[in-house]
Amino acid sequence: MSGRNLITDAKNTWCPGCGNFTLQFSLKNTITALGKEGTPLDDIVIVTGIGCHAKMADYLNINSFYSIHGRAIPAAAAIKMANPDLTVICCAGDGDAYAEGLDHLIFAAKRNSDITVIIHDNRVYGLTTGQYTPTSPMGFKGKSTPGGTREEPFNPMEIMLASGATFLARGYTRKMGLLQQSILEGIRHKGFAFIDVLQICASYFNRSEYYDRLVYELTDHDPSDFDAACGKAREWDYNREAPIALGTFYRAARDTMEDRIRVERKREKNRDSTIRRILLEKS
Amino acid sequence: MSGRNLITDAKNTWCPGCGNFTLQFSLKNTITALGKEGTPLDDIVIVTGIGCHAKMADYLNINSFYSIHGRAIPAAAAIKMANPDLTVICCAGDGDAYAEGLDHLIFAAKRNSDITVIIHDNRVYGLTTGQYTPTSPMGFKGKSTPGGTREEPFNPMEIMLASGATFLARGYTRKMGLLQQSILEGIRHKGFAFIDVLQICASYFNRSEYYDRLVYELTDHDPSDFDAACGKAREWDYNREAPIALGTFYRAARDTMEDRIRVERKREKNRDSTIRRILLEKS
Amino acid sequence: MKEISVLIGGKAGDGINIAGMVVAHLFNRIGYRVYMYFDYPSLIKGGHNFAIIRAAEGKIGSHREKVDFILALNQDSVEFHKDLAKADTVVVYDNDRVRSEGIGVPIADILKEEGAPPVMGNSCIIGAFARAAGIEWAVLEEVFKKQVRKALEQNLKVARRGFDTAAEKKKIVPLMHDTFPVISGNEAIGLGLIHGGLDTYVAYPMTPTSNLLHFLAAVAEEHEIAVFHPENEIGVMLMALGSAYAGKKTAVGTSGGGFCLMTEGFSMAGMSEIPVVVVLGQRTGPSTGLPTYTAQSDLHFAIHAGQGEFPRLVVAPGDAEQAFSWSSAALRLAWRCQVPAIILGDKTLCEGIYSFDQAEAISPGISPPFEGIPGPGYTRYRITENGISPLLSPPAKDAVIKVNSYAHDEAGITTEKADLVAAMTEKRERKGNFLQQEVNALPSVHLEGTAGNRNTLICWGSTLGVCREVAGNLGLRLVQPIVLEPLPVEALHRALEGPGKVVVVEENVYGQLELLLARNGIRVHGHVRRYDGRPFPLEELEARVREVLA
Amino acid sequence: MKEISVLIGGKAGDGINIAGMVVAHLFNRIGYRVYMYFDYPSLIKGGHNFAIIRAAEGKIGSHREKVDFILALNQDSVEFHKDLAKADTVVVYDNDRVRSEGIGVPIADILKEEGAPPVMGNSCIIGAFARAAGIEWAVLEEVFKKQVRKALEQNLKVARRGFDTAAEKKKIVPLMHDTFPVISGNEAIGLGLIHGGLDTYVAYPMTPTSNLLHFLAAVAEEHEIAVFHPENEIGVMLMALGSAYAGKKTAVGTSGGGFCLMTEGFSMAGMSEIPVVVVLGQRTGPSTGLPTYTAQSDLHFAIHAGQGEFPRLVVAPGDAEQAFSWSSAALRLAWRCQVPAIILGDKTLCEGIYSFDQAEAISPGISPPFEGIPGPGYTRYRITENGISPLLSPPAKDAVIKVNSYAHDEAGITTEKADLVAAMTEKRERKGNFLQQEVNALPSVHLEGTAGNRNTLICWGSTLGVCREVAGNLGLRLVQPIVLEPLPVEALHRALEGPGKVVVVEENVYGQLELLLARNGIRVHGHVRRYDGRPFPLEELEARVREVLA
Ligand SMILES: Cc1ncc(C[n+]2csc(CCOP(=O)(O)OP(=O)(O)O)c2C)c(N)n1
Ligand SMILES: Cc1ncc(C[n+]2csc(CCOP(=O)(O)OP(=O)(O)O)c2C)c(N)n1
Ligand code: SF4
Ligand code: SF4
Ligand SMILES: [Mg+2]
Ligand SMILES: [Mg+2]
Repeated sequence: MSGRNLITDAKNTWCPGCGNFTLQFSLKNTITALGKEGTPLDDIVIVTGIGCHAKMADYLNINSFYSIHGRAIPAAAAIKMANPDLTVICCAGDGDAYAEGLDHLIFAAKRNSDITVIIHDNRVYGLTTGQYTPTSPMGFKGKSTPGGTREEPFNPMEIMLASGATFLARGYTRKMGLLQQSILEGIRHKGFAFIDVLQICASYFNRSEYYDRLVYELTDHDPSDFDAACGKAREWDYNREAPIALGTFYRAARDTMEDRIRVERKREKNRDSTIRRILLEKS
Repeated sequence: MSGRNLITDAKNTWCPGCGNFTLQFSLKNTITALGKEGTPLDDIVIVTGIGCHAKMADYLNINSFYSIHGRAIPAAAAIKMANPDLTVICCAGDGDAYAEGLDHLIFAAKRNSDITVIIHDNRVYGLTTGQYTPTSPMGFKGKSTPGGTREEPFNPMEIMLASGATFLARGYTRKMGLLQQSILEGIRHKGFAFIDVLQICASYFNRSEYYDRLVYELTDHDPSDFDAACGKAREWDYNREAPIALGTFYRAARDTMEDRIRVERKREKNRDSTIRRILLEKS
Repeated sequence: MKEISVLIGGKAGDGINIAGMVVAHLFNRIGYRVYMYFDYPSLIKGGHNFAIIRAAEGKIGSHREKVDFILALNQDSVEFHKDLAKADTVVVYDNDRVRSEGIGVPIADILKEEGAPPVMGNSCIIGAFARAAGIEWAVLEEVFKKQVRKALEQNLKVARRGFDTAAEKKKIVPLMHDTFPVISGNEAIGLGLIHGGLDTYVAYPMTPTSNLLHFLAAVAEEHEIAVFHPENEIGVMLMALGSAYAGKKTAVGTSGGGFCLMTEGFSMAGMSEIPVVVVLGQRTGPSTGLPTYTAQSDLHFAIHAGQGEFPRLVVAPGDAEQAFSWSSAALRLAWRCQVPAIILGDKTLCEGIYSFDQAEAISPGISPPFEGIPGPGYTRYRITENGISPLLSPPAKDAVIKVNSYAHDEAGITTEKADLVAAMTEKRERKGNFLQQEVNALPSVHLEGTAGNRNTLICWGSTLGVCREVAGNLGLRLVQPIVLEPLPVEALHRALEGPGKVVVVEENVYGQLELLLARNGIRVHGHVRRYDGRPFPLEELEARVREVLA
Repeated sequence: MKEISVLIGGKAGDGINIAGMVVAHLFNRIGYRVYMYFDYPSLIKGGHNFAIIRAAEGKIGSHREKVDFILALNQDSVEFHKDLAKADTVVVYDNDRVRSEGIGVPIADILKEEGAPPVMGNSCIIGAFARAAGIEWAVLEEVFKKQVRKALEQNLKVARRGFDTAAEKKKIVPLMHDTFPVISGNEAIGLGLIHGGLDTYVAYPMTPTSNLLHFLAAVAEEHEIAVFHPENEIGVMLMALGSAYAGKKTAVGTSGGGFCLMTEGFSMAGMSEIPVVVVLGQRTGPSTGLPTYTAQSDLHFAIHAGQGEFPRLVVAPGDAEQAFSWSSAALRLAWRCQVPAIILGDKTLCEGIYSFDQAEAISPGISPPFEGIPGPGYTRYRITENGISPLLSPPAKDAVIKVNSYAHDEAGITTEKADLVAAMTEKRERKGNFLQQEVNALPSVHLEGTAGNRNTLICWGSTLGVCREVAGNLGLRLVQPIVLEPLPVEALHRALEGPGKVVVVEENVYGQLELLLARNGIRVHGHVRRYDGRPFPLEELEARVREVLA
């Protein structure tokens, strides 16, 4: 279906000004580009969690697995393991992937699952109307913390580097070109690709002014240099004001989970003979 | 009960040669030392997960919360939040804290919960008879991976540094003096103290020879230097052979969760007046 | 008119919920009892929201099929709700955005002239409505002063402009009754928990109990309780158990998906005998389902969640007063009997708005927890006649307090001995019997109407409001088990004696209460069910019950 | 003797389980059917383990209260099991470690002389036992060759020395029957899954299903299936759903605590209509409980787990043959009806060892899944008459395959529309009815004995073995519902017609099957329950059933 309209008829319900629109355009363009390069659209699967970000599953007219809150990543990793020919893109929220289901994110990185994880990091729970997340700055006044949070955010970039992610980038929804490029690079990367996207939440945490002022594009940065990547990751701690790098922080080659499980062994396919063999052994 | 026998009558069921014995002695000695210094033994609580390590809850004759698999840390953090005067020690397994309940570990570090987490890192699931864990080396032949694992371990030291732990040490059960010292230091540390203990599993993964050969004690290391700590953390990746540092990797001062929630506000204690006030507002 | 229903509708983000609350307060102020149903999809801005506010002289907890007024801030409010309109329904609408008959209010112009932001459109339309319903300006002014916190002056100005635009159409007669607090079911639960002795509340946001977290987080700014929102529901439950172990009366709140994640800790609460209260707000399932719509489809899950067998308490309050009383009772019973407890609500109850009559919200008397005596002889799981082992929290002088998720001996040390395991299981069973007695001693089955040859309506949870009225209208007896586990079986049998027919009303597919009754030997004659996420309107239920009884 | 029971006991780490297996194979080789119960605490070394191996001419699945031989590798094996000994029980024991009457074997000396490691002590005692039981050396040799993989020569030497030490005491007569494979319940489940079409197995270790993971992981080395052990049970369940979505027939395995963590994904399976099979091995609860002991206390949890309402399949096989047949059937039914399924086992079944008669393990015929046709018109949730929407997995030419945990339309796109939500709920309900029909068409209630005026024993799951013998001995009819959800109610009613008394046997406190029967209108006359983690020995159950019937 080459002439497929990549956007479904589902009514779009993001707020005006929401950064998710940029992400949607970027994904649509990226998928179009992949299609032009020869990836059949039927081979692409998008997996999402639950949250505003997750509506992407409804809006993109491709195969989708609209999972439960916090659990996009294990589904995505399993889809890829089940069929390594599929291109698996996973859109998760910061509440989703950093709070509810953080462990899965770390294990996908550890295993170098060949999926692309895009975090719609609006630094707030959007769909549940504005509570703090693990990347909200200290003192954030959300509905569950009316007096301000009393904990510092963690730095997902650092955690991902520590966990073994082989592709690490940061995007910003008000820099669509760069964002799109990062997504395409992430998908093309063989191995676990992680993109933290600073996504504007127009309704609960609009940091446009702050980001516009602080972001810059990584140039003169060697993404194969782990230490340099760590340095760039630490430059901004998601809390105190500092320059915020965008683009590819890190890229490395490492065997993927799928490579490793596709070990070539001659294995029996006939169920009856396997059952017979085993029963004979046990007689 | 100053004359309290710190060991209960429970029958000890660790295997001969198990590193947990060293951990038990170390804890007993540490608790004795704390007692002598004036910490009432009644103020100490030990929290454990489920696994061989967790039997510590049965064996130490102090308050204990024998939790479920993977869930020692949230219970421990909550006990401390509920009563900051208690000393809370948490013994968790590597399956427990690195696989089943990894997210809680990271959040305790992020929040700088003032608890001490000791990981009995035998790099295997002991109690369930020998499966790989997140710190088992690549290729480990456990019962769930008879052909060898196909994933590299992650490095818990790196992950903890990335997560904001303010005290980080490594121990080894065949170096009891140093281990005991690290535990005491960890408990004394105000904030989240993390100690990864290379614990010999005599039955399923006895790496005594390997460790004996490679471990060394950290000297000339400045634990206040984050970068140096990162370097030491990366020196050995839990996979390839390399020198293995023992002792304190990192120590930093940061407000604890308990400090921050103990914000002094004059708050109403009388339930009826609060109810009355609120109902009045809503009338 | 001594009863009135008003629909106010607009886009998400138009502040329909707050506007509805203000309308409710207008009625409250003139002596009416109010109830508000708020219908919204799971999105933040755009989409269509509406609230139906109903006011009547007596206690109410349901909405009608038809409304007297429609306040339309968008065209959908007119188009989508055609079936709610009667011949004489008055539509008050935003002139610029809506085409309709009725009272058009030039909101855009007014806002522009007053230099007010778009969100004040609802103040304007409320002003127009007040005039149309014959509510005096002074009443509106008073309500605004109390309920509208931001930019009061400007809101009042805008409302006045609306007021002045309109003309009286249907007069709602002020009554000489007291005013009541107007609160949500979530707030009633929260206040009940505070009344019952709540020290700590832990929750991860999830509709329909997120607002309970928000409410208690705000309360915690003023009142001595701790409120914490951790990384996920597993963390919530385990933090609650840790907190309860350390001596804090702790509750948590969630909905089905989050409760799934709590079940493992819930089972630990059963084994380790650590009391904890779960506020479980049902919504349309399965899975993510319809997050902002209602259901009564988690009853069996609540009763059976967690591996193994252990006593637990499940209460399902039906209105704000019961929510208050039974939340307080659930917390106190949980601590008295050292069991996990569930307060089973649903979206209708949790987010419904009720006039709250504190005089009716009498929390049943429950004796205090059994407390242990510190000292070296203390054992956490002492085997006692009623199955309850006296409770102590660390630090307790010279006592070693051990809790354990494994089978354990009296001291809390793991055991695998067959006789000890059986003895401890029997201890917990006796504790369950004790809990049953406590429940039997309370008014745990709510009855309305006199017995006799009459037919009976059985309901549970939030359908109480609508069933009460249907029962009243049709001359039926009403039976509502408030405690669903342990089920007050004898009281139910007693209540259902007699030759009349029995009809069960539920908002689920399989008839979960009906199945529960069946397993306790109670067979019913018919049922009415709904499972599209929407609560029954009064007339619909009445017609369907009539049909079943025919 | 044509029936024999042997207890072998020693420390954990002594290899009691393997030794028991070898003894079982000895009996198997001489034409007996065998059953082995293995009792061990949750620890790795030390402590006391024992296995009871029973051999008989007919099919068996239970152990007796008394044994004919005790093979004692430690003193505990003599001390702890005094009550199992009869006047003529022969004790074969390790001379150095055990003081007893009977046949003392100088194991330490023998091992020393043969230069063998301590773990070969059990080969030595088995040798002595074989002689004492009159089993020929050739039989032992044959069994060792097949079952003992490591250091066969040395093991044989050591066994021979034991053999030569002993003298014949009680001869067990060889029978002229075929030998059968001797497998565990877990293995039977695993083989059944393979038979049913398993592609992928995902699990996190947890007793009593860890061995199923180990078994299938070993199978995966030779046979084309994927086996994966991820970070935790939440990951397990979601990986299973992803895998099933991608077209792989996927099963998972766990026990109660792990299942708790899967319930949220289980509910998603219900809503998204992704088939998945959960092998749920019950153990003594609540919570961590007694990890290595048995229970039947998760039935209601299995039937009701997960928020909301959706059809599911729950089967509880009672022996190795049923485990094979119904694991295969469960997988195929799950895919045919697109529902989540639970194979409900327990420690007794999962870790019990059975002679497996493949001729009896006929897997019921089930039609294949409904497959969708690729193309732009494909919709994942097409509303059909039987409620089943044809299935497709990506990639499918020009088809967009959307699965969704939210309420959704036919295309899988989220909806909040009341009528669509109701229609989809009804579609799932019809699917449940279809599943019920499929179940009704299968032999889903197992019956033994003829009907008539006789009394009946009802059981479920692993107590089948012991109940079958009790029923035989007491002349009772036996009724075992294998499918517990959807319950084959009509077949049960038919089976239970007649004037006789009905007694339910369960290994739990509250009588979970009894409650399930009650809610389906089946009242029983009495019950026998046990809840200390130990399965019923034959004589105990027989006596207790007799008492209830008296
Ligand atoms: C187990 C569970 N807990 C809670 C929820 C309620 N919930 C839905 S979305 C959400 C937060 C979403 O935040 P995030 O992942 O950051 O996504 P965003 O809306 O910001 O894109 C929560 C808590 C849920 N659906 N499931
Ligand atoms: C939810 C859950 N899953 C699985 C188990 C089974 N289980 C008990 S202990 C254990 C592994 C223990 O490994 P580790 O934490 O490393 O402790 P160790 O025994 O090595 O000290 C597992 C998987 C459980 N008790 N609960
Ligand atoms: S709440 Fe925030 S993230 Fe959600 S749709 Fe609105 S702007 Fe976007
Ligand atoms: S299995 Fe390993 S960790 Fe467990 S008690 Fe034995 S030696 Fe220790
Ligand atoms: Mg977010
Ligand atoms: Mg371990």
